[in-house]
Amino acid sequence: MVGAGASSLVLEVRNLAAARGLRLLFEGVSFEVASGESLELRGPNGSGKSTLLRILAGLTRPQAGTVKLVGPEDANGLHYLGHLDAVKPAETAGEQAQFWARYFGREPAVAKAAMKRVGLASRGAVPGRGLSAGQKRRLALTRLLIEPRPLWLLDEPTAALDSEGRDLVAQLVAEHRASGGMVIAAVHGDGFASSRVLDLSTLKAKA
Amino acid sequence: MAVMSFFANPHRFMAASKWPAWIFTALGVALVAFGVWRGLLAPEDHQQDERARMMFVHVPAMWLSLFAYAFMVGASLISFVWRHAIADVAAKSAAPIGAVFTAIGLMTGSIWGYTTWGTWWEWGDARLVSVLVLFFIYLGYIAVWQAMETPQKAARAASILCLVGAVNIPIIHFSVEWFAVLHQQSTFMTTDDKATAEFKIPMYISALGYLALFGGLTLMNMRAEIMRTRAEMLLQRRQAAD
Amino acid sequence: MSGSFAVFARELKLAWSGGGGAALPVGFFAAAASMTPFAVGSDTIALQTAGPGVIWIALALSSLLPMERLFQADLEDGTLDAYASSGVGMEGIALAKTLAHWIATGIPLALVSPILWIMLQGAPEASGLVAGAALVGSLAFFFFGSIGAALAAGMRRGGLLIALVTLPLYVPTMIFGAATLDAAASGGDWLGPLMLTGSAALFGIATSPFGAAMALRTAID
Amino acid sequence: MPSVDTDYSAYVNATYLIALGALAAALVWSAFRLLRARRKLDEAENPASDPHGDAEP
Repeated sequence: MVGAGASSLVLEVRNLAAARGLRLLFEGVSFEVASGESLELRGPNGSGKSTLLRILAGLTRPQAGTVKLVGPEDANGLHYLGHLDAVKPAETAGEQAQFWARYFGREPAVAKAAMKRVGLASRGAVPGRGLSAGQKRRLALTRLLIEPRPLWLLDEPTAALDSEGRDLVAQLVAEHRASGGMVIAAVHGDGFASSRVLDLSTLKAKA
Repeated sequence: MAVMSFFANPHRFMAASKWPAWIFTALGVALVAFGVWRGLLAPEDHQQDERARMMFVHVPAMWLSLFAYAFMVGASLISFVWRHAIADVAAKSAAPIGAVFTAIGLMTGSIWGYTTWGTWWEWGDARLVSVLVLFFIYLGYIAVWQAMETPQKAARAASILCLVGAVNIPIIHFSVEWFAVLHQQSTFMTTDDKATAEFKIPMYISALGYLALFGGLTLMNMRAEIMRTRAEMLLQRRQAAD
Repeated sequence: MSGSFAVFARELKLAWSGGGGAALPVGFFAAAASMTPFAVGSDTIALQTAGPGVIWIALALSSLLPMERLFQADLEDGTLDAYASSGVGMEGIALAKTLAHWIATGIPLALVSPILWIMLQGAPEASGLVAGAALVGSLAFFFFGSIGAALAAGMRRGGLLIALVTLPLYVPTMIFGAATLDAAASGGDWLGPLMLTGSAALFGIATSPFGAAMALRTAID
Repeated sequence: MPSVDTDYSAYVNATYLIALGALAAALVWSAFRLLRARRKLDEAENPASDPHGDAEP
């Protein structure tokens, strides 16, 4: 699934600090994630899990610290799946998958396969506003499959999903790790098999 | 240096800026007072047209409106490149002072225009009109600071607007000048050449007074801004701790 | 680059279908211009002098109208996060979105302008020039407006702020555009002002995407 | 064009009034803001008046 050179990839994070407005969320956060590993971010709401993911995705600027993806693959090989599913109400589910295929310069067939893999094959003609929260989340998951990228950043990926959906996410993560990919996910409740945990509540921002 | 750590201990700047703020302000008041005395009260020693007296207040204001914006552009560049919080505070504090100078320049220019061309507003005068557009850019800049939630986002958006404005000011000036030519309106505003030498010296002094006032008031606003942000930070931290 | 082209195609489709496409801005443009006779008086001379200017003011304001939604929708549903984290340059995305919205809304505005020109007692033979100038002018208005739109995307009610921030940037285009119509009405040299309007538009296209991209990164932060 | 010898002192005085008034207003406004900020900071830094720090700023 993932590019051949992905096996020797490492994400290096060095004493990261982040703030929301004027309040420091966390500081001195350092860790490394290598190919095949997955890291679960845990902690109560507001402890900065989403902010940390957004920093790793390059969306939010940290107060301090560095994030480096070391390896042969080009630097920004990542997918970020936030709380929002980036689903357009006016476009149909099939059109949106096709859009992302064109966006990443992939064949339309890849989009169709991804729709089938997430269980939306029969929902292609349904417009975005007609999809349930779970279906929107599955549509967002197709982006991970359409364009293979080593680093997955998932913000509560199983939110709004039924048990079958949660199994799907677990499977996708397992396959991704098996092929040398890396996953960092903010989770509540059960996480993924044999993955490390970073509990942000223990790193309470020092006063 | 990250925004957080600056507001956490801004002591170095606060200590350094304590006296200069008052000194500049006092110096500014003194020099402006001299300018007023020289311009208004000095005995009319020769057949110089009375209207030239307005130059002591109008010309320095126009200079300062541009100087203040240049200061803000410099601060925005530093904030944008080195992301130093002090630069954002400087730009945010200078904006209202710059806007006041621009307003003074426009109002006194309009009165001067009435006594010279008989109209309260001369669209043919490229300098006056482009300063009017500059005034709107000032208002937009100040509005952006109010509109954003967090200080960091507001700072970034404001510095972008300031730099975009700076790129457009020369273009606006050129197009207004071209507009004046097209509409064949009188475009002269001969403040400099008409003012004789012994007028220029006091005018420069009065301009220095404006500059000192700009420095003093901006520093005062910066100190106020830092104190208020630090207070909010301490309050938030204490609420978080409870 | 494939990313920006895909976004361009998607925006064009969405701008055209969703939200009635150009109907609202064109309606506003016509309504604003038609207010002139009530304000200036309906005799031909008054309308001919005020006409060109009013058409350009109305064109600027109706170009400003759709700006608020240019980036807001994508920011709110997470699409902007997906674009920004995918490594495709935000400059290309801003250019693609602005161009698509210009085609969907700017061109209809330009096509309607001759009708308003004739309604305001403008010389019918100058209609082609009026449409051409409006085409170039709306291009400048859209691109300068995109910076304001990107700045306002990160705010709660950014609409009015877009106008305050963007209108100073419209001054050059306004001057040259209205001058083009003046020349057209008085039969003078309209090529000069038209070229200047074109230069304003090209300047807008060349610089605005960078300003908008910086502002978008701030809005996403 | 108003003729040269009419008395402009009223206009000259008006420009000075506007300039000095605006500068004075800016000075007072800055000083007042500084005062309010200092009071807010003092209260935030040492909330002696209320041990649990829950007083409104």
